[in-house]
Parts: sequence; C-alpha cells; structure tokens
Amino acid sequence: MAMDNVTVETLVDWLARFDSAVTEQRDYLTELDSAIGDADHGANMARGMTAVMESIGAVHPGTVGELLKTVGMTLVSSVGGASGPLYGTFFLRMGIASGSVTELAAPDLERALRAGLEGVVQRGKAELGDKTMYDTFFPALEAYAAAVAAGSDAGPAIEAAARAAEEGRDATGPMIARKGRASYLGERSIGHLDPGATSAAMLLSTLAIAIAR
Amino acid sequence: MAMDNVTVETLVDWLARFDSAVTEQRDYLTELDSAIGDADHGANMARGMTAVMESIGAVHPGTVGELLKTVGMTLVSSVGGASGPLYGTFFLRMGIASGSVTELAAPDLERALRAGLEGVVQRGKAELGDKTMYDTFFPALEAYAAAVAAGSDAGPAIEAAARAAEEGRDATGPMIARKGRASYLGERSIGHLDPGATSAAMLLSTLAIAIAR
Amino acid sequence: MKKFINDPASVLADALNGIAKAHPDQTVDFKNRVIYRAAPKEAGKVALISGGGSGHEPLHGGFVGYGMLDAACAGEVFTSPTPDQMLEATNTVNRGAGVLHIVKNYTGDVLNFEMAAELAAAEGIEVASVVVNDDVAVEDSTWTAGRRGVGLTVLLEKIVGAASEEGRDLAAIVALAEKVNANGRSMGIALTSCTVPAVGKPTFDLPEDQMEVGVGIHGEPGRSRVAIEPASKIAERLVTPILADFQFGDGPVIVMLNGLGGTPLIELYLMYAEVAKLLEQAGVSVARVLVGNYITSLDMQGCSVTILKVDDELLGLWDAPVSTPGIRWGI
Amino acid sequence: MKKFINDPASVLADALNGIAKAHPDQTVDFKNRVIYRAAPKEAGKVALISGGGSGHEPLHGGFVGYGMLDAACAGEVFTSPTPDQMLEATNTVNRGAGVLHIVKNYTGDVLNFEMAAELAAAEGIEVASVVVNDDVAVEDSTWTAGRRGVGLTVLLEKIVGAASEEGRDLAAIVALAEKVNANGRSMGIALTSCTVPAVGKPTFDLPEDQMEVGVGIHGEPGRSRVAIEPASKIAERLVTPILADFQFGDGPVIVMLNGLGGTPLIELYLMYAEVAKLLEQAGVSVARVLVGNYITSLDMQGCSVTILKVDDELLGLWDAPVSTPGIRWGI
Ligand SMILES: Nc1ncnc2c1ncn2[C@@H]1O[C@H](COP(=O)(O)OP(=O)(O)O)[C@@H](O)[C@H]1O
Ligand SMILES: Nc1ncnc2c1ncn2[C@@H]1O[C@H](COP(=O)(O)OP(=O)(O)O)[C@@H](O)[C@H]1O
Ligand SMILES: [Mg+2]
Ligand SMILES: [Mg+2]
Ligand SMILES: [Mg+2]
Ligand SMILES: [Mg+2]
Repeated sequence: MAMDNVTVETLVDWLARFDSAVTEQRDYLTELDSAIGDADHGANMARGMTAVMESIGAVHPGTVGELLKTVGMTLVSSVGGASGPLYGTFFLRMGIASGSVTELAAPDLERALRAGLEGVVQRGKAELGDKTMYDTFFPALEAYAAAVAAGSDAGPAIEAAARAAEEGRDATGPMIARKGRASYLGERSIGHLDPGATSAAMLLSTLAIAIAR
Repeated sequence: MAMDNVTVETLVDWLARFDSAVTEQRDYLTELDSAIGDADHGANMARGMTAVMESIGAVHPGTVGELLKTVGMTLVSSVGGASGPLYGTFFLRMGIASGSVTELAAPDLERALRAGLEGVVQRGKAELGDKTMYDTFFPALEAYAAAVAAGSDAGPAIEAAARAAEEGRDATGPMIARKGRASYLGERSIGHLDPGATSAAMLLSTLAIAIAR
Repeated sequence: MKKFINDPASVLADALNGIAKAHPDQTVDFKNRVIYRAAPKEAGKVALISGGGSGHEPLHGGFVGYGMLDAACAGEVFTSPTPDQMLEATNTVNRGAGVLHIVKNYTGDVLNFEMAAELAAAEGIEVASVVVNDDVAVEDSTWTAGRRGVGLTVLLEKIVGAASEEGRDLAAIVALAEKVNANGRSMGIALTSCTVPAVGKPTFDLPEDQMEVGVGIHGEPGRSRVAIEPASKIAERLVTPILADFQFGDGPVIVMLNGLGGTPLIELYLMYAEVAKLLEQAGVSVARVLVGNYITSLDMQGCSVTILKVDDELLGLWDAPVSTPGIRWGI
Repeated sequence: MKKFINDPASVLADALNGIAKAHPDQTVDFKNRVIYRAAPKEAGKVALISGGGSGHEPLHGGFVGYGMLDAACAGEVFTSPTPDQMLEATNTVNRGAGVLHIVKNYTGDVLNFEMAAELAAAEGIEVASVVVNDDVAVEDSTWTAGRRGVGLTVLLEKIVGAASEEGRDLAAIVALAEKVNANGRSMGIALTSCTVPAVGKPTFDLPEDQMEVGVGIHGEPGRSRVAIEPASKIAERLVTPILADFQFGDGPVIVMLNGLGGTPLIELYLMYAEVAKLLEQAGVSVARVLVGNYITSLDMQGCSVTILKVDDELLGLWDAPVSTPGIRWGI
C-alpha cells in the first residue's frame, strides 16, 4: 500500500472529526442559518453526523464504497431539509464512484469527490455564486485537481483544497443568495456567510487533518 | 333656597369633576387593578363617566331624582364588570331616595347616600374588611352622618366624609380581599390598594369640592 | 404592545365586524354587541345565552350556532357585558320556552346577568341562570367570590345546547347544567401575562424563568409563581389538584386541553400527551378529547385542563351534532 | 425560552404522542413519524400525502382524515422530513390508484420528496407531485428557489382531498392540484419572531416597534422591516401585493386569514374585517372564509392572508364533507 493513499480507517477518522466539528460548531452554524435561513443547519448536521457515527459503528463497512454509501444513506434518512439530500447525495455518489476498494490514491479521491459534487449539482442545480455549499466545494475540488495534476499526493492536495474551501466559504459573505431558503431574502442576504458553505469548509478541513495524521 | 343646600347644578358639577378625576387617573386605577385584578377598572370608570356626561348633557335632568337615576342607568348600561352594577345601583338608589326635588339639604343627602350604599351591599354582599369600595363608602357615610348629627351643613359634613373615605381607601392596602376578582389572590392581595375603594374615594372628594364651590 | 389593532378603543367593534363577515351563519347586532344564530331555533325550545368580557375567543361568540348557544353578549375586553345587552338578547332569542343564562362566576358577570334576569322577569320572560364555577385554582372558595368559571363553560354550552335542541324544558335544562357544573373541574397555568389593548403593557410581569400557576382567564395573577418546569411536571400541577378536588373514579371523562391564546398547537399536543399519561396512571378513562384554543386570555402563553366526568347521557349529548365556528361535528 | 416542552430534542416525539392520544381517528407510526387515517380509504382511490417540517400545526397532521390527506410525514421542527418516511407513507397509503405528494416549495422539501418519489417509482408505485408556491412575498422568483409554499397548501389539501374521495384518477387529481396552485396567492406578516426549541432564542430580533413584512412560516426573515402600523394599514400590506400579482376579477374567492401561532383569535377577526373591507373595495366577492390557526410558525405572532379564485368546481369540492382535526364540516 502506497504511503499516503487514503484508507478506510482514514475516512472513518475523517467522519469522526467532521462529527466533532459540526457538533462543536452546532450553535455557530445555527446562528448563520438564523440570519438568512431557518435556524436549523447546526441541528441538522449534528443530528446527521451522530446518526452516521452510529450506523458505521454498527455496520463496520469494509470498503470505501460501502462506507461512503452508508454515510450517504444515513444522512439522507436522518437529516431532512436541504442539507440532507445534498450531503447525502454527495457521499452516496462518492461511494458509488469509489467502489469496493479499501484505499484511494490521490486521483481516485479526485474522481470520488468530483462524482459527489456532480450529484450535489444534479440535485440542487446550484451555480457558482448562488451562495451555497457549492461555492465551497467547487474551488476546493479545482484546487485538489490542480495539485494532483502537478504531481501532489493526496495529503498536500487536500490541504490546498481545504484552503480553497475556506476562501470559497468566505466569498459567500458578499453574495446574494439565489438558491435555498436564503434566496427569499434577496439583497438582505448580503453580508452573511452561507451556513452550508461553512459546514462544507469544515468537511474539507477535517479531511485534510485526517489525511495528515 | 338655603345657602348650602346641594342643588342639581352642584351635582352636575360633581359628576363633571368625577369624570375628570377618573379620566385623569385612569392609568392609576388600571395599575391598581393590574396588581390584584384584570387591569380594566380605569377604562371601566372612564368609559362610564364619559357616557354619563353625554347622557346628562342630552337629557338635562331637572330634578335630583331624574339626574341620579339617569347617571345610574347610564353606568349600568355602559360599564359592565363589577363596578358597573355597583356604581350604577349606588346612583339609581340615591336617585330613587331623592325623588323629584331640585336640591338636597344635609339630611336629604345623607338619606340618599345611605340608600345608595344599601343598594351596593344588597348587590355585592360586601362586608367591612372585604377590601372593596364598601370599605371607602361605609366610613365616609358614618363620618357624614356624625357631622350632620352634630349640626353640620352638607359642606363640612361631606368634607369629613371625603377624609374618612381616603382613610377607608388606605385601609384596604393591608386587607386580604374577600370579594371580587382580587379575592382569588388570597394573601397575595395584601399590600395593594383596592381599585374600587380608590375610585370611590375620588367620588367623595370630588363631591366635597363641588359643594365647596 | 404588538397587536393587530387599529385603536385600543375600537378593538371590540372591529373584531365583531370581522366575526360578522367571516361567519354567514351568524348575525351580529353591532349596537348591542350581541352575536346571534342567523337561523333562530324553532319555537317551543329553550334558548341559551351566554356572554362575558371579550378576549376569550372563540368563547362565547364562536359557540353560537346549531347545537350550542342562541346568542352571546360581548363585553369590552375582560369586562362583563351590561344588563341591557343581555336583556335585548334574552328578548330576541326567547322562543316561548324560556331562556337560560350561562354565567361564568365573576362578580361582574354575575351582577350584570342578575340585573338582566330581573329586568327580563319583569317583562314576563321565564329566565333561569347557571353559574359555572369550575376553577380549582381558587382554594378557599368560601372566603372569596367563589371559584371562577373557566374551561368547563365550553363543555357545558355544548352539552346543554344539545339538550335544548332535543326539546327539553327549562327545568330539565337547568338541572342538566347544574349536573355538568357539579362534575367538572379546571386548572390553568401561564408562561406569560396577557396584554390588555387599552393598557398597552402586560398585566403582570413574569420573569423569563418563572410561570404563574392557577391563573384565570383575565390576566389575574395566579395562585403561586414558580420556576418553569418540564411539561411533564407542569401537567402534574394541572392534573393533581383537579383529581384531588373531585372523585372521577375510573371515568369516563371528557378532557379539554385548552390554549390560552399565545401557545401554539404543537405545545398543546405535547401537554396533552403528559396529561393523558397522568390520567392513565390514575386509572381515569378518557372518552373524548378537545385540544386547541377554546377559551383564551388574549395573547397569554399558557394552557388549562378541564376534566368532566360523564355518563351515557352526557356523552350522548356531547356527541350530538353541533355547528358553530368554534366546534363542529356530525353536521 | 418559555415553552411547554420536556426537552428540545424530544419535542416532535412528545407532540406526536399527544396527537395519537387526542385523535382516535388517526394512527401514528412513531418510528417513521407518519400520521395516518385510522380507517384507510377504499381501494381504487388516489391517496394524498403531504409533510414538512414540524411547528406548523395543525398542518399537516391535522388535515389527515376523510376528505383530505391520507398521511402526513412529520419532520423535525422546520426541517423537511426524509425520503424514507415519505416512501413508507407512500407504500402504506397506496390503494392501487397512485399517490399524490403535496410538497411546499422549499429546497429541502422538494429534494426529499423527489428522492422519495424516485424510490417509490422504482418500487412500481405510481407517484405524482404538486409543488405549492403561492407566497407573493418572494418577488424575483426566477432568481431564487422560487416562491415559497404557504397558506394555499391548506386549501389545496382540502379541495384535492375532496376530489380523491370522488374517485378521480391521478392525472385528474394532478391537474386539479395545479389549477388550485395556479389560482391562489398568499402573503404574511410577523409582529414577533418564533423561537425554535432546539435554538432556545428567537430566530430574529424584532424591536418592539417594528414588524417583518413578507415572512414565511419558518422564521425566515421577511421582505422588509417597517414600523408597526394600525391593522387597516397592515391589511393593505397583505392584500395589495396579492391583488397585484393575480387577476382575481370580481371573484368569487375563498379567503383564509391565518394566524401564525402566537396571535389570538380576536386579532385575527379584527384583521379579517380589514381584509374583507379591502376586497369589497376591490370588487372581489368572497364566497367562503376561514379565520384561525391553520398553518403556523411555532409561537410567532403574525398572520397571513391566502386568496384563491374559485369556480363552481372548486367551490363544490370545498364544500364537500371533510373530517379532520383541523377542518371539519358536512359530516
Ligand atoms: N439548491 C442548492 N444547492 C446546493 N446547496 C444548497 C441548495 N439549497 C440550499 N443549499 C445549502 O443548504 C444549506 C441549508 O441547509 P439546512 O439549513 O440544513 O436546510 P434548510 O435550508 O432546508 O433548512 C444552505 O446554507 C446551502 O448551503
Ligand atoms: N361584591 C362586591 N361588593 C362591592 N364592591 C365590589 C365587589 N366586587 C368587586 N367590587 C369592587 O369592584 C372593583 C373592581 O371593579 P372593576 O375592575 O371595574 O370590575 P371587574 O372586577 O369586573 O373587572 C373592586 O376593586 C372592588 O372595589
Ligand atoms: Mg436551515
Ligand atoms: Mg377589573
Ligand atoms: Mg373586568
Ligand atoms: Mg430547515
């Protein structure tokens, strides 16, 4: 096994870290959603990731595909709201794209992330600048792909992705929301970070930490 | 006409002054009723006396009996609550006791007040110490009767009555309410003046002023 | 004060206007502030009138209609209506078989209805009264104006209304009303005060962590003030004094979980779950349930529980058809 | 936060418990959080499902019953339910004639119902969806997630429910639902924010002298914030944009004056008087009226107006018998 391929254990560690992150930042995510939405994004993500940790603890998925599909199905059936189907589809498609392997090389992870993101777009029809999680995911994937194309391993590539994700998240501040609940606010949505873009940045940064360990 | 008999004009002046008093003290009476009742005594008295001033303006009652019966009937049909029937009965009975005269001598006024107060007791069954308007009216009438028995004219007698009324009102503070809405509070009614006892003291003090003019 | 009003002085008139426009089955006498059925009941049947201060909607106007009241007299907010309104209503609804006045036990309501009844009797109309006094929050009722009339009024109006449609005579109607009154009890709790429009601020101050136990429906302060508790504990504060006050045996009972105006339905259902649990534990079987806003206290956040022990007669009358804005079934 | 709850995490489960105990005509699947009719409709009839976040009671569970919905899926407070709940409900209520999903237009609801419909179709069940989007507060709907689904949902569930009892097929039911959706509009206003139990404080801060115009039913901030006005002016802010958005001609229309949860009925009647006046002035004749709490936003003080242009068909379906906890007539 290549030194820095991403193993199932690393992915499980990632999920545990993402679970901790959204649980710790639950109130912060909810606060962001209070400003331009309905004040449930923190509760939604925390509930979803608690359920995820339970179901992967019970199932002990052996392959990357099994693991990520379990995560996706659990999110779909425990979150609800907009983030449930979107994050759920993200993981489901990642899992399907990964298949029955036990680790992902840097280009495999790129393929998986791209499939996940395509699923998010297919479901949610978001475009760049709509002030959604897509504004975090898209630049993150671009950065990852560029790093891999330049010969990076998964570790440094995902670190670049996490930095790009944070920039993408921050860029949602001045945007006018055009998708999701915040879009009803029109110009009043300006000046607030998008909650989904914020949780998505946590998803990337926890992956970077998990891979770095 | 004896110099200090109480004329219809004086009584009309009294009513106008009582109207001004309850209108000006509306919020105060309501505040007292908020503490131990349902926060409407100020509105009730102000609404009733506004209606009284309108109806005696329209009818121009010629005799004491006509005037006071009009007042009583107007209060009964415009106030509602506990104070409507009680104040209404007070004036109705005063009017009936006075009859078709155009002025009242000191003993006539005593008879009228006594009839009014008997009406209040008959309707409301209040006893002394129940923390009601009766605790104002009763000592006021006693003081009036004592002064008249001692040879006073209406003016000084009603001044004594007004002073006794204020003492009666103040004495309701430490009482436990046993009648009306405040009675539901039991011991929690202690320490608050009774709203009806307070408006009744205004009724006596405005009569004293009207007669003094 | 945050309210949908034009002017505190016109709240009642404006609301009556909306009632008249919303309910074609009712007619409103704006001058006398009386709400009538648009189609009066048949001659020879006992007519039912109630009334009281406004701010308790749907009570009483919302219960005017087939199977329930014939007329409701609306007073100013939290202030009993006046005898002339009641006399007018009594004259209008009398179908020759007499009129029952359904009075909630407050000094104001009792005195005004009393005067109205005297006036009606003087005009030769047969009038009887029942005074509802179901509120167990009032403990020492011999040393007070007696117990207040609260939620049981709704159940009584329904049951007695059904009996009057059956054609029972006034004496029988009075006996039935007394039976309902004797077999029902209520208890309420408030999380916030209400705000009387003419006053513009809350009747009482209730700190963010406190609740008022044993409130009435007029923003009167309650029996005691305690720290806010979980719903299960609050349910105990409501149910326990009711069960202590009357022997419900093993039932059956009708239960009303009533919202005081500012509490949403989701919380009322949640409270009802707790109340039902306690009744189950006490072995009292529940035959019928109402959950919703039936007798409110303006915008007060809070609820009350009413429990009425019933037999086949009362249950049959409860189930009989009724068609009012506030309660409707079987028709 | 002042609420009747045991634990913010158990609000939905506890409330479902109360619903199950209060309504013997309904059965509650606690695991899947679905409310069903106790007596399923006859085979061969189209079944209707709706659902959405909780906190809008009586919507949707309160509209499960004869003449309206077959099942309602309850999500967490203000959070769409999940596809597995919807799939379970779809399987259960299907009587062989297909199932209509009635979806309010929010990204979450749409996506979750979409996934459920895909799963149901994969299992061979004929499923169709209607997405209700009646909220005129959302102006630039091409640049947003579209207009929100609000009050019209109640009217649509009633009318389409009546048609399904008549035995119309799925295509006809879908066409009817689209017709209702095309002919109705709503607009809401809030005097206060709501408080989500899990959050524990108001979703937005609204100063004592301000109101939020164009709010939805999830505590989302509205279109604009303005100083509080008399009811007559507020009615204009509700009615004018609705009339500007759709040609109601001279009617007839069904009007719903809906309370958002914390506003008492007396204020809703008062508001309805103003709304009726404006419709009269605009020459729109009102055929039917609902005034009350039908689609709420937890404890939010506020109201919404829904106006639906109707013809003889829609009016006939509106008047058809219905028996649910939230709406009941003719039966
Ligand atoms: N169409 C969409 N495409 C991508 N992301 C979206 C879309 N709509 C909403 N989102 C994301 O979902 C987040 C809100 O999630 P959440 O609050 O959990 O659900 P809801 O909006 O249903 O309450 C938004 O901040 C946004 O990032
Ligand atoms: N039985 C009674 N006898 C005499 N006075 C009474 C009685 N009951 C109440 N009152 C008086 O009425 C006052 C309250 O009047 P008000 O607030 O106008 O009516 P309500 O109590 O119906 O709201 C009390 O403060 C008390 O003085
Ligand atoms: Mg949200
Ligand atoms: Mg009072
Ligand atoms: Mg009063
Ligand atoms: Mg949500």
